Amino acid sequence: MAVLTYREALNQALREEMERDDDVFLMGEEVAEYDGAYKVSKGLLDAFGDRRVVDSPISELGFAGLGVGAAMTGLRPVIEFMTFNFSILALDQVLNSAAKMNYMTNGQIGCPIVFRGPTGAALQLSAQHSQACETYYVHAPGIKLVTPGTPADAKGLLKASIRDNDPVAFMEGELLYNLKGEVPEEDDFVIPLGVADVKREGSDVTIVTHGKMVNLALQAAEKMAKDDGVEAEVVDLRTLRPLDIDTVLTSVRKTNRAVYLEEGWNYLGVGAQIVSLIQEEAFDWLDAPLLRVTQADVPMPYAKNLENLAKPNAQRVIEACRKVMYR
Amino acid sequence: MAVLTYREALNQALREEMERDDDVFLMGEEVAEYDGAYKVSKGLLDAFGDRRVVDSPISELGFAGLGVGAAMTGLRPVIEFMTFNFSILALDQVLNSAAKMNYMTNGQIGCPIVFRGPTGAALQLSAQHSQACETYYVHAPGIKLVTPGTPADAKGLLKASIRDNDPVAFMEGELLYNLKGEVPEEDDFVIPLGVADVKREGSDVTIVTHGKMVNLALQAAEKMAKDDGVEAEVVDLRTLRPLDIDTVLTSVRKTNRAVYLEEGWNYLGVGAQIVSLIQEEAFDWLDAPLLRVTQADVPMPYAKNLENLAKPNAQRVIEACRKVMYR
Amino acid sequence: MTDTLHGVAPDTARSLLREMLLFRRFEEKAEEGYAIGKIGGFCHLHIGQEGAAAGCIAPLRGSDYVISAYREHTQAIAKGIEPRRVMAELFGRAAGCSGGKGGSMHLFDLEKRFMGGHGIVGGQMPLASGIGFSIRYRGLDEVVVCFMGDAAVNQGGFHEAMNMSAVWDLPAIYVVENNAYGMGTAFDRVSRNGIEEKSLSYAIPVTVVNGQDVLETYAVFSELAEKVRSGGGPQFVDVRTYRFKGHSMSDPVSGTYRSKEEVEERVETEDPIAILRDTLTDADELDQETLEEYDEAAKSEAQDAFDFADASPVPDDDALYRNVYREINPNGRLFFDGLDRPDFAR
Amino acid sequence: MTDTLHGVAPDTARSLLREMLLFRRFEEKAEEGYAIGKIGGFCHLHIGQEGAAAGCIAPLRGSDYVISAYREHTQAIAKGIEPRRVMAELFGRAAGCSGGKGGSMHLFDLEKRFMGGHGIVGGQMPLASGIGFSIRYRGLDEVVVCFMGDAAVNQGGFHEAMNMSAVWDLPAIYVVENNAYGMGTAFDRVSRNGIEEKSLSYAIPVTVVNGQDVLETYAVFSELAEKVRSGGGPQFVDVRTYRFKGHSMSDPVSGTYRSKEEVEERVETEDPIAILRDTLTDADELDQETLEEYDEAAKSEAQDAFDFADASPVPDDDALYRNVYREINPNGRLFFDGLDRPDFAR
Ligand SMILES: Cc1ncc(C[n+]2csc(CCOP(=O)(O)OP(=O)(O)O)c2C)c(N)n1
Ligand SMILES: Cc1ncc(C[n+]2csc(CCOP(=O)(O)OP(=O)(O)O)c2C)c(N)n1
Ligand SMILES: [Mg+2]
Ligand SMILES: [Mg+2]
Repeated sequence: MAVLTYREALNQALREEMERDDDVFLMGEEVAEYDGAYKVSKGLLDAFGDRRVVDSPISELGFAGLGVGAAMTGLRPVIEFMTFNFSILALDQVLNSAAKMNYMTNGQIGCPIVFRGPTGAALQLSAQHSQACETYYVHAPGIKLVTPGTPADAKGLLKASIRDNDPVAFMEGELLYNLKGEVPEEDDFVIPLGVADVKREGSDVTIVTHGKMVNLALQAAEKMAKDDGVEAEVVDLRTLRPLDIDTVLTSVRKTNRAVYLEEGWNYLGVGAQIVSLIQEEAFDWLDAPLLRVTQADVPMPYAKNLENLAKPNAQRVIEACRKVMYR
Repeated sequence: MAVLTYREALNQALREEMERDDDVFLMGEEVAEYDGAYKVSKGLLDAFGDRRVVDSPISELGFAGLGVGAAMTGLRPVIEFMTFNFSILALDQVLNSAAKMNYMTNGQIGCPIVFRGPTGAALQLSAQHSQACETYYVHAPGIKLVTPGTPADAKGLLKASIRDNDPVAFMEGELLYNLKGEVPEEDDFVIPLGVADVKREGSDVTIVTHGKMVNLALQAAEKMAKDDGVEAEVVDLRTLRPLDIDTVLTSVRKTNRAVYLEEGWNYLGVGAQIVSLIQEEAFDWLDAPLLRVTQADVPMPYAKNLENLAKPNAQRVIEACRKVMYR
Repeated sequence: MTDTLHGVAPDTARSLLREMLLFRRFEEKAEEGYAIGKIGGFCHLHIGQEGAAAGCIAPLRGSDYVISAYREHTQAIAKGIEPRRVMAELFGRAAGCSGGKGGSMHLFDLEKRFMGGHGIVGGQMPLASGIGFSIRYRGLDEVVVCFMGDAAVNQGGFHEAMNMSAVWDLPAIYVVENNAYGMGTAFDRVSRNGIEEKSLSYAIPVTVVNGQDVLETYAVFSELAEKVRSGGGPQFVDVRTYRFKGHSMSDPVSGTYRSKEEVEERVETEDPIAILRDTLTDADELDQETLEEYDEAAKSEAQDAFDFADASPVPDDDALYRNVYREINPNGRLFFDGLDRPDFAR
Repeated sequence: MTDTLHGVAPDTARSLLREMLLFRRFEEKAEEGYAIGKIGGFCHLHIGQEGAAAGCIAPLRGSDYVISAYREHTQAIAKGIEPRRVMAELFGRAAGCSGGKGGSMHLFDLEKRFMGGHGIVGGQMPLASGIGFSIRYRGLDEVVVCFMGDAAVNQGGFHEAMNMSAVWDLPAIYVVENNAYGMGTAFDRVSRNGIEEKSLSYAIPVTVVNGQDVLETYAVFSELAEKVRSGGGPQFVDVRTYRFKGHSMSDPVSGTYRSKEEVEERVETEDPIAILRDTLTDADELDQETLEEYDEAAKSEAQDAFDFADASPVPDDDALYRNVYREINPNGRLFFDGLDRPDFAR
């Protein structure tokens, strides 16, 4: 095992897939000469040249659609959104072209494309730069959604996403890029889509989460173990579509209670679907209502004190867990 | 009471609000000279002239944003999307400008704008013209979402939406425009946002729904009454934000079971949030898992036989109700 | 002689005439199919604009790509899709070129390199640039031709796609079928200047063509295609044409936005088929008998397409869930709707 | 004399100098505040581009509107927002012009008609057209000035907004602060032609201005503002300028995308403050003493703003839920997060 940052893990995945397959290219704002706004593509221009690492104009709708067109002819574009906040401008091409192409063409024309970049809030970037975008990418069928929370998952899942034959939205996080973690060194480390990961075992309560929040869930769980002797099980969905609901159900059937933690808004946040599935498929196992910990239902404010109030934190996770445990 | 079509009811609401307030104007594709693609704005150009009824270029992002800019200076634009399918192109201006403006400006600059048009499927319009867009408009705070299912609600709620001081998405339906219904003739008929309507009383099971599906829910309820002697209560949310969850909870506490019916996709369809709220706030009253009836999880196909298979129908609603009643 | 034929060989000219006759008869059959409820949804006819379909596409190679909007029936046929498979698609039948799933607005045939059939105005523009990017990426000598309507140039996607094509010198020809109206909106009400100026901001060369003169159109596109093929970079073309029918089958032919007289006058004087017929006749390259022969052939091919479509089966129920994904991952759940689904749709 | 001053009165010229000095010192203080962690998030400085802020905005009336992107600190001050309230906003304090909720990228003051402060590149363009639409709708003699960066012209929103402004003859001036780079991307890598050609597709007149010469900029904008005010329709301006610092406080000043030498040379020769200083000195309209006086005043005003911001309180907790909506409807639930909220946030 090598210890890598999340950023390095993504960089390795891109490198390896581009070496493996000449049809893979990277396009986005600042990805080439600038090494990426967050340096995820560091060194790729030198390694692969400007044919395969392409700086784009600030034209999200255009270059997302260009990627789809390239994918229609069999290339495997990796389109970087500097952040998914800006991808709302491109959503029409994602939903109406990428996600529907294989269906409208009756399977003649696929769209093997990856849209990647950070989602959600970083630090004090204010309302227009702090939005968690999962909901906009998971509602419609035809596209898959991947949200790794650790360096190892970032590498293994990005490689799988690039090889997947369907459009994949791959959501990272500014606050994850410097996160260090062990990454297997085997020379083709791939994690299949659709497999959740129990990041911590426990029998008292289940915390289900994805992406950046995995690390917050683990903090909360450790604190509960120390302070209250409560053992929380932390289930990291890792991919939201395909969704490994079975692992969630197995855990809930063991703990009989669950909390969904996510960084975004509550109204049709990802947790709403997970709650709806759990109560439908494990109704008789539930000893308490399923609760959700989310961002405050406001656009993200700039002021640090307000931003801290708006974001989920370990204390809120712990309180929700206590509540479903009737403590 | 006068019997009007849903289209006529909307037309009356626009007319009355434009007569009442010179700051209200209507802009969109074909709204003026063509009387609207679906004739909702019939006669308004003649009545108010091209200063206030404005044909736009096919520039959804542009004219949605133009509306927001006009609203920032105190006008009250009504922006018509020929259908909400096309509004995905405009979503950045809706979410990042309209919904966040009042907050980012600390309440200095509001955005009293209405985005309206049909959502969801009509008949054989295929994948790109048949998408239910509620999820994209309700996830983010700062904007309200209204989904009338009858002519009376269409009129009363459009007037309220135009007078509301926040951005409002107002979703209609091609298949609703010819629907006839009684509309109160009182000269200023307004229905406040945030009040659900029990469209049918019943004590055996609650069907919660919104928009176009209200009528399907009523059909299913009548059929159940006739065939199985089951009395279903049909709760029409009417507005999804603000959300009258209390009326839903009251009904569920009476029937102890509920089914959510909507025309769109299941994964983070509106029903997911309602289910999550009901199980959280009425857990102990539930005798069965909450079920959801939605569109098949596929892009809408063109072929009539496939489209019929994809759309929700009365039979599916009835089966879901039977299931939660363990029959 | 060759002057009035714009240097187009008489045989080629006659085959263009046969094509346009087929397009016309095909669309008339589609009109009939819609009228009797065998075709549903939106149905946008190309009648009056056949010159653009024939003249722009005939000069292309089989390996070249064509992508378009929703008024694309005849373009699909021009690029080589059998009329039977196009009509079957309009009927929503399994034998349709999109398996009955796409319909009138979403005709596709990867083998013929007809890349749709797109319903979001301007949506095909970035896709076309992507196809061009892919051709360049692979170093091939192919070309992509992207059709759009005049109203589509006001879409942001047009702007972004044109700019990227210019920056990367993509082998793409962007063709505006300029019929002067977007639904009920005359172009001069939504733009201060003409289509021919819409590529100035990108320094992409523009050519204005009379699309009702199929020979002129053919000549110009033969030249442009080779220019682009040989690395000349993107081209923009303003093809002047006119829509003889309503915007779609559910819209009126004339009304407040254009007068009955205007339509009658244009149909009278600017029918691309009549124009070519006269040109060839004047050039002694066509006689009445041959013309009738051609038209009979066109009619029967259109009728054959209609009969084939009418007789062919609708998609089987399982088709509902087929092709949503190309890859059903072995792990996890991909479909969410609580319905009974075929086994392949987990 | 007046020649080198571009016909600008010496008093006006001197006040422009004082403004630019204030902008420079203010941004230096912001830089300091960011360095010591009192300012967070993204912070984009205007150093080197002060000529554009002063020259474009000074000719406007209080009733005219200005809207911009995220590099707008000095423009906000130029339009009349007190430096204290701008700095307090950067510090995220309640006394900030956006109550601490907007931050560096979202400065607003309705009274001063400074309409933001927008973070989505190009996002302000359609908003500006809307403000122009509203002015025309109400028949007022106001003008809206919309600032954007060079890279923003490649956004679809630019295209759509420009076209609508042309079609409806809106009283808007679209100003590109052309500093030749969008972050690390030289403009000529993302466009085949120059900014000055980007309004050709809309037939909107363009003017190219040397933004480092504030007097030229002032003169041109005085003329353009009156043209637009008197119903002349929209204008497009290519203001040539240069960014002396990194894209944002977290980006390097130079690097692969532009050399240290390039930056040094431009700073050396194209500092708008130095240029005006020399012009006035040569014209015997400025002596060293006065200059130092001005600079001292600028420094102390910037310091005052810094101290004020530093001393002022952060927003109270309830501010979190305030202003999400203007109208809390009496019925139904508007907020969904399961948290304890103040009573007003149901
Ligand atoms: C983004 C979007 N907005 C609106 C529509 C509805 N619509 C379909 S066709 C059309 C007019 C297009 O006119 P034009 O581009 O000139 O093509 P033509 O129909 O004349 O061939 C409109 C407004 C759409 N399909 N997509
Ligand atoms: C839609 C969108 N895409 C990307 C970004 C990230 N971004 C912020 S500023 C910027 C560069 C803009 O350059 P320019 O328009 O020239 O303005 P300048 O910074 O030079 O003043 C980019 C890519 C963004 N904020 N919005
Ligand atoms: Mg047209
Ligand atoms: Mg710039």
